[in-house]
Amino acid sequence: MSGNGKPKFAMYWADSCGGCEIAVLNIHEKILDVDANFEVVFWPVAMDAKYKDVEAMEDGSILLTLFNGAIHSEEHEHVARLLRRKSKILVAFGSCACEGCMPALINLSSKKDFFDTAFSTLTTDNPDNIRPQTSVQVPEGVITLPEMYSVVRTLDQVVPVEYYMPGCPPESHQIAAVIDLVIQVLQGKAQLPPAGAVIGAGNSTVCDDCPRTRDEKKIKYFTRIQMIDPDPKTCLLEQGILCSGLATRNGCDAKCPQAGSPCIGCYGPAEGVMDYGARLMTAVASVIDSNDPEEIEAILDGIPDPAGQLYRFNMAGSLLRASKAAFQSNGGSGE
Amino acid sequence: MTQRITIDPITRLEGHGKIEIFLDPDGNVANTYFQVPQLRGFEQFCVGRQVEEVPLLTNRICGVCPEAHHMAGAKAADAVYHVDPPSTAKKLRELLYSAFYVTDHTTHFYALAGPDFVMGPDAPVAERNILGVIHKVGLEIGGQVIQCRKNGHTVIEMIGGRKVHPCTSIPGGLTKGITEEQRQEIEKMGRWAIGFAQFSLKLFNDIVLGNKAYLDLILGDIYTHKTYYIGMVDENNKINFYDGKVSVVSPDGERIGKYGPGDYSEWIEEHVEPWTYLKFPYLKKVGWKGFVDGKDSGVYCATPLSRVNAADGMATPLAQEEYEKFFATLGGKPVHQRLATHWARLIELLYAAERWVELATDPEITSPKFHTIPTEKPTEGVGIVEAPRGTLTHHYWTDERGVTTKVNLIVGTTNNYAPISMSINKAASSLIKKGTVVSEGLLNMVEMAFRAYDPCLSCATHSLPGKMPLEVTIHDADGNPLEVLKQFVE
Amino acid sequence: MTENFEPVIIGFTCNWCSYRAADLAGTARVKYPPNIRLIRLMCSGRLDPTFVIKALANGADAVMITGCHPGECHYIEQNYKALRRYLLLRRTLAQMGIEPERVKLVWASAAEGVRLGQEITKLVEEIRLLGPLQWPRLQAGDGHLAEIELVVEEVAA
Amino acid sequence: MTAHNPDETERIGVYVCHCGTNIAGIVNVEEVATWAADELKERGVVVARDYKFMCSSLGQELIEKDIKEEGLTRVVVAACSPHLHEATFRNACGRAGLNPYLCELVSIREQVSWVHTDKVAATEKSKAVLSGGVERVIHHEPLEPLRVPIHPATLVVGGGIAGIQSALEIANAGFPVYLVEREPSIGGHMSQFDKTFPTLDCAACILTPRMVEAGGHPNITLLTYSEVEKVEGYVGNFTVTLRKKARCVIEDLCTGCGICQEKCPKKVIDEIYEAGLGFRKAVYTPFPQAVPKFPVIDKANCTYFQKGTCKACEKFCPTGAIDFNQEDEFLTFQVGNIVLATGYDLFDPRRVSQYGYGRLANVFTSLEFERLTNAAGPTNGNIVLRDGVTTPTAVGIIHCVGSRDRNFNNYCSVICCMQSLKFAHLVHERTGATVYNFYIDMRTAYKEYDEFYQRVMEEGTLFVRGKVAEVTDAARLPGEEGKLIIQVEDTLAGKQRRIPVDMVVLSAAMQPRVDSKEVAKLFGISCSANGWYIEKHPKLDPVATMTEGIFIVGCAQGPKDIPSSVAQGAAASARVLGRIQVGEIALEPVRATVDPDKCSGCRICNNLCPFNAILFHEDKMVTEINPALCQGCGTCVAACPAGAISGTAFSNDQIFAQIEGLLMINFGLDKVAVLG
Repeated sequence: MSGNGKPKFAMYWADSCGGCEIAVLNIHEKILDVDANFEVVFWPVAMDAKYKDVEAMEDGSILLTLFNGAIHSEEHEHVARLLRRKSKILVAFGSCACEGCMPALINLSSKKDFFDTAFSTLTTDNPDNIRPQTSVQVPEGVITLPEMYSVVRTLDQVVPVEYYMPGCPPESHQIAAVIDLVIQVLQGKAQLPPAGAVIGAGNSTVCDDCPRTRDEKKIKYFTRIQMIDPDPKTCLLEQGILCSGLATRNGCDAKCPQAGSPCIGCYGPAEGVMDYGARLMTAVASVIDSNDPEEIEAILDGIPDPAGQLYRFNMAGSLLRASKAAFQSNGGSGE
Repeated sequence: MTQRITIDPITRLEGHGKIEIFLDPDGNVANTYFQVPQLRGFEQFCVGRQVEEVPLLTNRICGVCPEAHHMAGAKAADAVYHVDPPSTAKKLRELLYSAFYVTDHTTHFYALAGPDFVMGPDAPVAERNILGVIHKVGLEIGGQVIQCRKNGHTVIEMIGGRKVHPCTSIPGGLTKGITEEQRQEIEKMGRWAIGFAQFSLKLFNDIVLGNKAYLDLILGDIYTHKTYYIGMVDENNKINFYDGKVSVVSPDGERIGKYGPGDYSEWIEEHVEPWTYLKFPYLKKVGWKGFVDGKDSGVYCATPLSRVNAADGMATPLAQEEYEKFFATLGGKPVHQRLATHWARLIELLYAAERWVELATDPEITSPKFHTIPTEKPTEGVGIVEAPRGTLTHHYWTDERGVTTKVNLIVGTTNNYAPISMSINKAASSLIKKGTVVSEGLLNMVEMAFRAYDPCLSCATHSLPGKMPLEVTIHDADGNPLEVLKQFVE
Repeated sequence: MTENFEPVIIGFTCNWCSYRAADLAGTARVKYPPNIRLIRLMCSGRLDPTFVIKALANGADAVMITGCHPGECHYIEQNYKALRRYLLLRRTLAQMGIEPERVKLVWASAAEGVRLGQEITKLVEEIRLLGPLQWPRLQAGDGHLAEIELVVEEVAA
Repeated sequence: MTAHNPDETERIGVYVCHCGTNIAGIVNVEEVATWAADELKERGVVVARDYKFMCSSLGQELIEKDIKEEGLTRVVVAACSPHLHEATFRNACGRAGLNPYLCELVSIREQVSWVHTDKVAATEKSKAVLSGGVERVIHHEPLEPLRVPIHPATLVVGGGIAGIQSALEIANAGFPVYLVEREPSIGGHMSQFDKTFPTLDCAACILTPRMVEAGGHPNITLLTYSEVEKVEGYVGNFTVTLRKKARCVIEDLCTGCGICQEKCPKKVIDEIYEAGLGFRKAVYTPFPQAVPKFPVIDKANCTYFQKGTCKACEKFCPTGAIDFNQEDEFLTFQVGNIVLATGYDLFDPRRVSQYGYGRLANVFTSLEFERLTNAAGPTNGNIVLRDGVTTPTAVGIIHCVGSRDRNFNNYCSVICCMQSLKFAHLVHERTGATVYNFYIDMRTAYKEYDEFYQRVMEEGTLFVRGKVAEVTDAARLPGEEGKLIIQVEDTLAGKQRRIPVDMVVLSAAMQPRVDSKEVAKLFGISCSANGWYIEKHPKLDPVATMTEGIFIVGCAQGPKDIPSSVAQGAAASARVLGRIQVGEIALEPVRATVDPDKCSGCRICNNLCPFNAILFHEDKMVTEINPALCQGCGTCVAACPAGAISGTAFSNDQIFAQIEGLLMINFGLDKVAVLG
């Protein structure tokens, strides 16, 4: 892929799992369009390229950067700022970059707790309670480890972002569509959406695409997906399963509910929503079929992990962003 | 005069590492430290969740092999509820898993490891990638690689609900089954996959085994370690990815035992070093003796190579042939040369494809009985599968509501942390000699040491996160960095 | 700063009962501490948990939600919806490390000016003991849109 | 989302009121005004003034002048409670050509100066409150009140005296009325009575003329033997669908001669009108004065419908008005207002088993007794025991049966005391028997009621204060054989009594209709815990409901006597007529609306509206809110998981902005918050 003046394309992963990369590879033949229309200058998972090459580039010389992964360390933050400088269009790509995704549930814990947990598991042989240190004397000299943030942040909590592309990972057909759009824009055949827009998704919620039949909601109890064999034609929430489809932006074609599994909310909040978890919370609570505080509490016992279930993907992107414990230990050491 | 060596992100493996190399007064390698510099905390934030969600959460440990985590998680969750899924559910899961193996091994060979061989370690940076491979081996073949991935993900989506991060495995089975139409399509793709696997083995045969330089590289000593090997086998001690017992063989190839999920903690223990966030698993019975190989060191390896070493053969005919050819060519069991892992991986690719077809033609596979509702009180459970990058163990404890109170994960790549470190040390020692001019290609050889294990640090980082760029710092005999290298310049 | 710590409390009131109770407290010259700032809603049923969360995230030390007594809702039964949301909200905030005392639900009829005053006084005292919440505010990442639009125009052009 | 003046285009005027010393005594008003002028400049405040009395005409002119000269686009007044002067300042803005809803009134009197003593803190809080108002008003939008035309026709449901009264008032004013009654005839419970307290005039004599007038009124469409099936729409134009049950009698041909009833061979116990004491035929009119006069065939008991033969009525009908094939008809019509006069049910005294009703033959309910005393009743007005011949020598009347009783109804049924006195008088007058009244308290409020109580006492009726423990036929003492013994603690004499009588009358409670809850749902109104319909305001608006255009009168709203029922019927009519006269109604534009593009049809909101304002379109799979039915509570807005529902005048943006504004001032500690 030689340059010959093609617009430059970059993709980077910060605190992520690599699923976004796989989703991009899953556009299959379309990947060749990318090759044809762009000069891929930086894409660690797929090609050799070095930071220094990127740093050498002129500011704003990369047309399109898909940034996936949340900001969990100094290094992530650095690359985020670097790519912000170098890119004309920076896209928060995937749930982690948009809203923190599941790994941001670590924002519920103090740093000490998660260090202690990691280094005292059943199979850990650690009689001296060793914790990794940011600076360690080894026989040959001193080596260091980077300090970690105890609060995972979304990309736009660190740098401004032109577009948001939600999903864990974004659905490949949506990625293909966005790439088509950009190519069209390059050919002057289309306009870019307004800055700040969410792309590669709908502007309603998953229910809009869910084929299950829905009725008025009256919740007498919540149950768990393994505890019933739900009717495949009926709304899961009406069967007592806390399905997040209600509050979750559409764009995935309601894949999980169609596979008999409740929506877990990876496409994040719907257009203009300020706090995803609060929307889901208010919706399900409103239709609890009781006016008696005790009975309501009893019904709510069916939601054993509200923070985890309501903010599964959105913790970092929520209004509160993290628990008190996490904030208090932010920047502190694991000791 | 000072040497300056920089490798930015170790590319083409899922995750990054950081290497410290210390030289002795003669400028030869005194010691190396391979650091994994982040902690992600899955074992922490998987606690307090509904246990059926943990197989979804742990999916997000790694987007490259979420299927492995989903399966290990689902099996652990079954165990937590003491529920035995209907055989259809188990077969569907294994079918999904076989299709995943085909996809994953293909991706690794063509996109990650392939470039080293197909393009050659000294090829220009810009060409050492999958597109380069496609350009070299021809678009039509590139098309096949893409087709193979496409098929795999089609099957994964049919059974798992989604292409990436499947969502259908729940305690007691699955949330859906497949129709006869789907089964036929799956069977068709499976048969195609067998052909593709055979083609890939041929390609390897022509390009690698046919090329003396490469063969020497493999048979050479650079990456060789005589360690223990583990891998999951069925009741006939043939390789199985989804279920069975973990077979453990010694450096001289003798099977010292097999353990089931319940006993993993009898066999595996993890060592902690203060200079890295990743722990070093080893065989408890042998003990931790440091970064050394041999019978007395508990260091073991869990990779495709380990699996062929730990098993007595393959459960499918075509793969069995290749299995025999493999050991014949490399001079009998066990094979200790790490680069042979790539070959072993292709043999597994073929097995996975054959297993895919076996399951797709199983009369039970379309049965609507794909879930058993748990009736027992949830307590504790372990699930083990063979992830492409090593044996994957999930262990969950819950309260009576089925909410997790404790989680322990020993992830594919983590198993190989010690051997990887040893390989790097070896590679560095043999490649960095006094006065050696270090070229891109040479450093790529260091990376090849990694890629032999196909280490997935995002997996490994279940206890330490995502990707860090590789940073090599070379220190002089006094431990002072010859050059302090940051992975980025402010 | 905790010794002279003055909690800031946001109160959400129902137009028909508690807001009128606050008016009544005024006309009756009932005295309560100035730490509370009221927002008028038409009904406690309008109470979106987002309001509470936003108030806490924006620096409030506590939130008081008020509505008509059960069975007396001006809109028949909407205050029960507020109750249901409140109970789930409280459980969620607890997991975030926010003490349940910081979000209080009070039923107050238009006649209960005195009681409302007492409830406010009580809450202020409780929060004084509890200390400030001072939720960390987001510092970076927002307010750059103007600059971004320029960039986009460049590309589009 | 940011609280800052979106595009800095708004020009905001801030006005801080001294309210004499009411505010200025505690709050440093000048400081607040100057602060607003300086600190809130970049948030769009162009004028900030303080003034002695903003609500005075001079104060209002100040605002109007600035709107004109400074080109204000928003106004914030910091003064008293919006409940006092919101309208005042909105109108001021309106006069100056600024949409009234672009004005926000924040309270620094009721909520600051009157309740706080620390001047510094009060002043700081005033700034915060003002800041909240400024942030909020930026997000206000111009609104117009919702104007709805009123259809001149009215639906009155229930043909009892309350409904009849209501219908006649409206009809006489010249407007069309649909009067709907479930039974074959209008008249309601009153038509079953003989005398009415306290004047003892004959119920039929005063009721029948009204029934006839209603029956023949040119403006009244009388629809008896009919029930409302469906109500759609909202105040001004409801669409009512009604089921007219098959009478099997062709009304155009029937002359009401009554021959069919004579000839009909099938006798049926009349549970409704005769309270089970008398008989009717299978083809019948409930009572002689029935309006309309046409009979109905009771299919469940008609020999032809049950056995397929007979048709006696058809044979003998001189006009051939019998039509066995008649089927239920459905009528649909428009009305602007609806009056519910659905009345009450009588408490079933069987539930108080210790009183023996249903077990002891000579224990009667109040309604049974009404029939016994009625000259047109089964005994032609003779008060006799169940055997139909024996005249009682001693009668016990028990009050509060099922009323004022935790086990049944905690409320007082209002009429029982007077009704029991009336019974006592009638027994006395007609049999000379000894009469006992067993009461908890005598409640004889209202004109001439207590006088009647005196009179009955003078007539020699005996009053025992105490709740009757038991009515039994188990004789223990001499003289009790063959009698009903009433066991009671006489709380005045402070001793237990056993009083033998021949007849016991139970003054049973009034209860809401069994189907009152379904009917409430049908019309989108609500029931109290007891099941009585809830009025808009118990004192100031007793006949209206929270649902515009729906009124409740008579016992549907709670137990009451005939005069009150009639008064309510008339009162509701006055309200309805007022509406019709004006021709339209203006509704506050505080409403919820659904963005159909964002709505995913999840149906969370569908069940949340007690006013039936939310409807779901199965075809488009989206939800819609009917603005005229919406009362603006905002519950659905707060519940929508997609954020697809927005509420005017209380939008999310407005409230978020107000929260931010309120929190910008923090008692001097970190002055202006960083906004997230």
